[in-house]
Amino acid sequence: MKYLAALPAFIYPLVSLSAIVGIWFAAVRLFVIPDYLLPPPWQVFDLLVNGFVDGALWPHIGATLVETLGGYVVGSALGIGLGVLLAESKMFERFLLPLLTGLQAVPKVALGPIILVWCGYGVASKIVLVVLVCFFPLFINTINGLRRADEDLLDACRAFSASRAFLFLHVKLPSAASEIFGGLQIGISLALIGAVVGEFLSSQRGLGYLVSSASVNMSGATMVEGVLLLAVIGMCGAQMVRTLHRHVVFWESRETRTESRRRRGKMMVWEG
Amino acid sequence: MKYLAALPAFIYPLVSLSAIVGIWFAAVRLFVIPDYLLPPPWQVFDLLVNGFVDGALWPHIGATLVETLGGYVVGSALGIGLGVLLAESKMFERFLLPLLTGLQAVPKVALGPIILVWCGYGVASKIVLVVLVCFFPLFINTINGLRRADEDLLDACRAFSASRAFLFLHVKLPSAASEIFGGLQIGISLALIGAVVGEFLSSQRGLGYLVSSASVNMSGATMVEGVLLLAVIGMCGAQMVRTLHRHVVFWESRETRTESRRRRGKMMVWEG
Amino acid sequence: MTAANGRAVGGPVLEPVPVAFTAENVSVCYQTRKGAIEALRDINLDIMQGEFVAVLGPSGCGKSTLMKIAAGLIIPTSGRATLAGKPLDRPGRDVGVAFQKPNLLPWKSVFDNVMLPALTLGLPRAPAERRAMELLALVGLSAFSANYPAELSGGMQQRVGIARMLLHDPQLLLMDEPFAALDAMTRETLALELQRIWLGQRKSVLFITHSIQEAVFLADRVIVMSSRPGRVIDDVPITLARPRNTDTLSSAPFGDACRYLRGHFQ
Amino acid sequence: MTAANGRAVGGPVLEPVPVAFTAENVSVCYQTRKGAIEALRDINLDIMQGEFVAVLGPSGCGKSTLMKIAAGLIIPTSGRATLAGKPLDRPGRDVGVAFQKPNLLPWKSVFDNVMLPALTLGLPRAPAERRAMELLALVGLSAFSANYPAELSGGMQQRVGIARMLLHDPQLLLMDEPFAALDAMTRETLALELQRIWLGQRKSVLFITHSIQEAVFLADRVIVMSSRPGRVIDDVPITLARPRNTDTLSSAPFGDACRYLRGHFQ
Amino acid sequence: VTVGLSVYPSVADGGIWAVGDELGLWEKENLEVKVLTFQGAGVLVPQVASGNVTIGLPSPETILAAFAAGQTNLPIRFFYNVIPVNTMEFAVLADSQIHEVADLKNKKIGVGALTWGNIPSTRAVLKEAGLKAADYSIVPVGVLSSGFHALTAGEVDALNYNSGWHDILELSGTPLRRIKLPGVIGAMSANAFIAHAEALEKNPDLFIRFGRAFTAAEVACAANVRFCVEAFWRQHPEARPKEGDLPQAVQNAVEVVRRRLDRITLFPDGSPREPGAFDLLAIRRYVRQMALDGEFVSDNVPVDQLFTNRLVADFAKFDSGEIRTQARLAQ
Ligand SMILES: Nc1ncnc2c1ncn2[C@@H]1O[C@H](COP(=O)(O)OP(=O)(O)OP(=O)(O)O)[C@@H](O)[C@H]1O
Ligand SMILES: Nc1ncnc2c1ncn2[C@@H]1O[C@H](COP(=O)(O)OP(=O)(O)OP(=O)(O)O)[C@@H](O)[C@H]1O
Ligand SMILES: [Mg+2]
Ligand SMILES: [Mg+2]
Repeated sequence: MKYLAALPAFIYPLVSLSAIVGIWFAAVRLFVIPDYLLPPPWQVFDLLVNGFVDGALWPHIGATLVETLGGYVVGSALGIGLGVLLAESKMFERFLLPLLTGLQAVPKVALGPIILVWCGYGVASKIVLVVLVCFFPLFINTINGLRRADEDLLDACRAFSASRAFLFLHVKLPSAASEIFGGLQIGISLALIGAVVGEFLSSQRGLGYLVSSASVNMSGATMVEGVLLLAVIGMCGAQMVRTLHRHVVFWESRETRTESRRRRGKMMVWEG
Repeated sequence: MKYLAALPAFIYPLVSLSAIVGIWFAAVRLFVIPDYLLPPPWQVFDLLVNGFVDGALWPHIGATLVETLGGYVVGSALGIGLGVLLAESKMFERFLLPLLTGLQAVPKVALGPIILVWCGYGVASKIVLVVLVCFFPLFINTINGLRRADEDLLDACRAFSASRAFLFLHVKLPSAASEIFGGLQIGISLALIGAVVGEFLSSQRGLGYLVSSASVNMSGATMVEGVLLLAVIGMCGAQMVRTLHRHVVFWESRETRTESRRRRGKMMVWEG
Repeated sequence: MTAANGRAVGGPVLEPVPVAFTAENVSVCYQTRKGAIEALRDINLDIMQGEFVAVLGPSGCGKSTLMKIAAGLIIPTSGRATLAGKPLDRPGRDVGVAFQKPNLLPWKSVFDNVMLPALTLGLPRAPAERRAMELLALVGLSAFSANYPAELSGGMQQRVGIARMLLHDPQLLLMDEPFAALDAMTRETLALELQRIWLGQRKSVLFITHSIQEAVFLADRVIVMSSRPGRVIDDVPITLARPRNTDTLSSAPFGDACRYLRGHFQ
Repeated sequence: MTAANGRAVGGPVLEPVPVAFTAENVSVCYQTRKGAIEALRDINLDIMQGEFVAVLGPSGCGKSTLMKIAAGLIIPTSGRATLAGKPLDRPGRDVGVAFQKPNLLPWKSVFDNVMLPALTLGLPRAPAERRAMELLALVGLSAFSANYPAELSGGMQQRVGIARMLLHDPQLLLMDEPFAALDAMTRETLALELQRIWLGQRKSVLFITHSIQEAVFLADRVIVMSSRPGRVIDDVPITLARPRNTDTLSSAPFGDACRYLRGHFQ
Repeated sequence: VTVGLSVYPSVADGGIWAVGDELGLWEKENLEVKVLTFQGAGVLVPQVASGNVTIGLPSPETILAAFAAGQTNLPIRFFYNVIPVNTMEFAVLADSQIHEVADLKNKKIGVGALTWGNIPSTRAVLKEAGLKAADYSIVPVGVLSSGFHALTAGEVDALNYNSGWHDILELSGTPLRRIKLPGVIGAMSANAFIAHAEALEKNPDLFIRFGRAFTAAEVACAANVRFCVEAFWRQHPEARPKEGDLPQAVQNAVEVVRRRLDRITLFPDGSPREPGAFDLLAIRRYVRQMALDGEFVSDNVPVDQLFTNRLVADFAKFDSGEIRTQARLAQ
């Protein structure tokens, strides 16, 4: 336990990643799975190395990153913003919430043609898609989080004539922070998916383009390559959000610590 | 205010829905939007009425509902279940969390063909897709919620020798309940989208099939019809989750109420 | 009962002393899932400008509810409450409140928690900061100004709440068992400090406590409330000379007043 | 100091009285973002079986920390704590705790909160329910058994915490300022009840309080702690006859003990 | 100009665009060509109709169906017949008992997705062969790999892809038997270039130049198929096979392209087709047949308006010999 705990955090996912590659390796070897269903790992590895060395992968990665990040930022901002409006105003909630929920249930792919006509087939339309998919988790978690602010704390501030803006900024927002970060984490995966779906609809570049054109060209290895890259981008993004979460919402992980030992560490014996 | 507040809740979305239909009507009339982009509302209305009267719509609605609900239930259960495991065990978290995050960032549509191969062309493959998309919001919100349980409350129970199971069931789970419901609400939209994307990939029935075959046939009215039905299903689902949320997590909406007037009601004058 | 205290019961009013807070036939019913709880019934109470009123009453009789009415946080179910003559439809700006629970913001340091009224009321920053440091010294927490509330003991948190209440130098102080979690010495020190502040600036105070001695030691008048639903069952003027000190505690009138009040609780 | 109380200071030990709780050179340092806070330094303390020990000390001196060590919730930074002779590596099953904050579960009714130890310890349901109703009657909350904690006043919540502590009839009671939010009368009633229970079943008690009178009235021994970092600076045996009652309060030895202890806080 | 495809380019059909780039055929006509892929005709056609995309390459079935259903306000025209044959066909394993369309009774037919535009035609063909709707089932099996898997694993009895895809499967080592679609429907042509009706009216020259360059690229491709394949892979490195028997893979790709080019540039008897020309009669017959079989709502389609052979004469006005030489020299 103690030694394990001392390892840097990035070791663990690597271990489980290796396990998966191992299973994959074994599966390809043992069951003679045809290439076009599941290519062997070394093929994909070769492909990745070559792609990075000759630079052919960078434009795809870049395009997907730009779309994802652009849409993520805008979509999250919109989700949080509208969440704030709706949580603060009963009227907004009554009129808008059901509509937004309905809109969210509409598959973005069905809206594709309209989005393409309105936003063109360039980066803009993909960003719009990403915005649409990231929006909802942020929106719901923001409303939900803001609503959970402790009434007693709010009252304490109200007693000092706190304005609505003050209550919002200094009480509700910090109370909701953790839940908003949860939304940001969900959003990052959805943003990537949104970008890829956008690239499926129309594109010349991007990992989504790579994957779907590989599927038409029956290049299983390229498909897996694209999928892997997407997974890695998603993991990095999620890890960044998690780290930020821990630092920003420092007051919620207040496990009491005494100097020499951490309480929870010891307790495990008993809890486990 | 007072009179408005007395109206039943379902009136508000209807009002805003009417507003949207109004704008749609006006847009079609004023800007001469071509049918294939946005058909006029009366066409869609006719189609809906006919579809319900001659019963042609029911199988589609039924298929999508079955896939959505089946996948939603399984996906949410999995998300909550794995969330519990990861929140309770540091080891699980370290090894699994990054992988699950990575998996989540993989567009389900890219996995579509593989899922088809593994799960066949029937309902199963759509349910698998729905499971995959619902999983993540539940998973993240569950972990996040469980982690936020008040350490002092946990300590109070520990002092009475509460077992780990007791702490989980009676303290952590109730603390996380609100956030889990948030995840359920996000999940319901994603489940519908998952079902529809699954139907895009392969199916003979369902609203997704309706929409995509309409898109191929450039039948704008049928497309809008499908999209509308999806939106309505999504709204009903979300409303149900919301109602459940309010009833289950009763202790978090404890606005103090005095008999004749609600405090917040009055305060609005000052806060607004 | 002295003219200085602004009470004008029975005698002719020479100079109308303004009231800080009044409650007229105030009743409060809470709605719960298990039916209504009648917390206060027909409360009538005036606090004059510069008057120090203590409230005693059994647990659950509605003292905190009364204080929340004065703080503008609860609107009575029936009856009327006013602050400095104006109907109480929002929290007053010149009011300081110390709650029964500390109610500190967990994401703000002790210092920032004390600074809260400066932010909400838009006071100039520099003098407020100086005053916050002074108040933290007063309550013995200078060393903890950068710590977070969760790192404090219960009594320390309560003291932060007291410092916060005083930051904007309010005219009316509402204190809900402010010294309950404090040890005897700190309690005495703070009681004397409170008296000093009150004497110096003639603030109005509504002071809820469970300690009869504390009530008698500090107050001009002690209100006694019945158990739920809370009604005012006695209103006892305390005419001990000011400033009161440790000698007061052993004086005969002090003992008499305490004994008289204790009679209500036996 | 009587043999019945199990103290064997100075005299020859006739019969070894088992210890309920010991602390040997216990120190606790809390880690915060602003550096370490030394809460307890080299605490040595024994509580014998059947002994009632009260702890007095200034706010923030580490009393609650000491209690959490006895409750098995904090592991000391250095030193050793034992419960009934066994090292304290987990909360004891025969221990009842009343915290400084009520710490009730907001999603459980008052009754279910009191029933909590029955659930965690797996006690038979029917007798536990009967006892829960008795204890709610004891603390005067029978009418509120179906209400939720948020619908109670501060003092009522504290009383629920006391009832919860007693449900499983534990041998060692750890009480952190249990009566702080209570009015004088309720406080006296509960103190007498506590004494009755203690006399009847000879429980061991660690009782943290800010009231010198309460400490002297209830305890066999009063421990006095210094301000932070908390050390034991006095250990005063109280030899007043049992059962003590309202007459005890006016007896000379009672007054003497109080006066002696007050000396530590001036 | 922006060209929108409705299917991702594969080595079979994508080489033409790459060759056009590499030999400077677009430049020669003073064109700048950007190729985009859209997901199906449903996404693509509105792009052309709204002017976002200059030229689209959908298959005509769905557009005809839309017109037959009264959707007569789509402002688009077909101006270049890219695939003048019906490339859709059935394929079964070589050892299968299925020899003609009628044998598909009580069988499972795999298609890419049920939304594919060719399915109405398939149903019509089956109907003409005497099969009722209840006599067969059409199951979606996805594209390429997953469909091949379904066929070889016996999950479906026949595939209904285009012949190019069947070539790929065949060349990957699975012997197949092809069953061509018979009759009027088999004679229908496939993907063709569309443009906005007004643009075509106002600026026919642009489309003539485009058609000419495209034809030249096709000629160049046919003249040096190997180059055509390599050019495609240069442009789409992700599509280049990287594993297994590489020379064999190249050979296979060349074969796939050659078969396809033969199919679209030559008549079945081997004589050359006129590039881009529509057989309006065949289209009219197709529409009538589809309406008869109940797949189209009516046969009320303005075929003569919708398809135009007006520019066709100009598409071949270039020196094909020079292009061939240029192509043969290219690497
Ligand atoms: N969770 C914690 N993290 C960091 N420091 C803490 C924590 N809990 C207590 N402390 C510090 O330890 C010291 C002792 O705290 P403790 O709560 O034991 O005091 P106490 O004697 O119970 O005080 P009070 O009478 O005010 O309740 C205080 O200085 C406090 O700042
Ligand atoms: N938010 C609430 N919802 C429902 N009932 C409440 C609420 N707050 C208080 N009550 C009820 O109102 C009554 C008075 O409560 P209040 O807190 O005013 O008492 P108190 O005099 O301050 O008691 P204590 O001395 O114990 O703090 C109690 O019986 C309590 O049950
Ligand atoms: Mg109170
Ligand atoms: Mg304490």
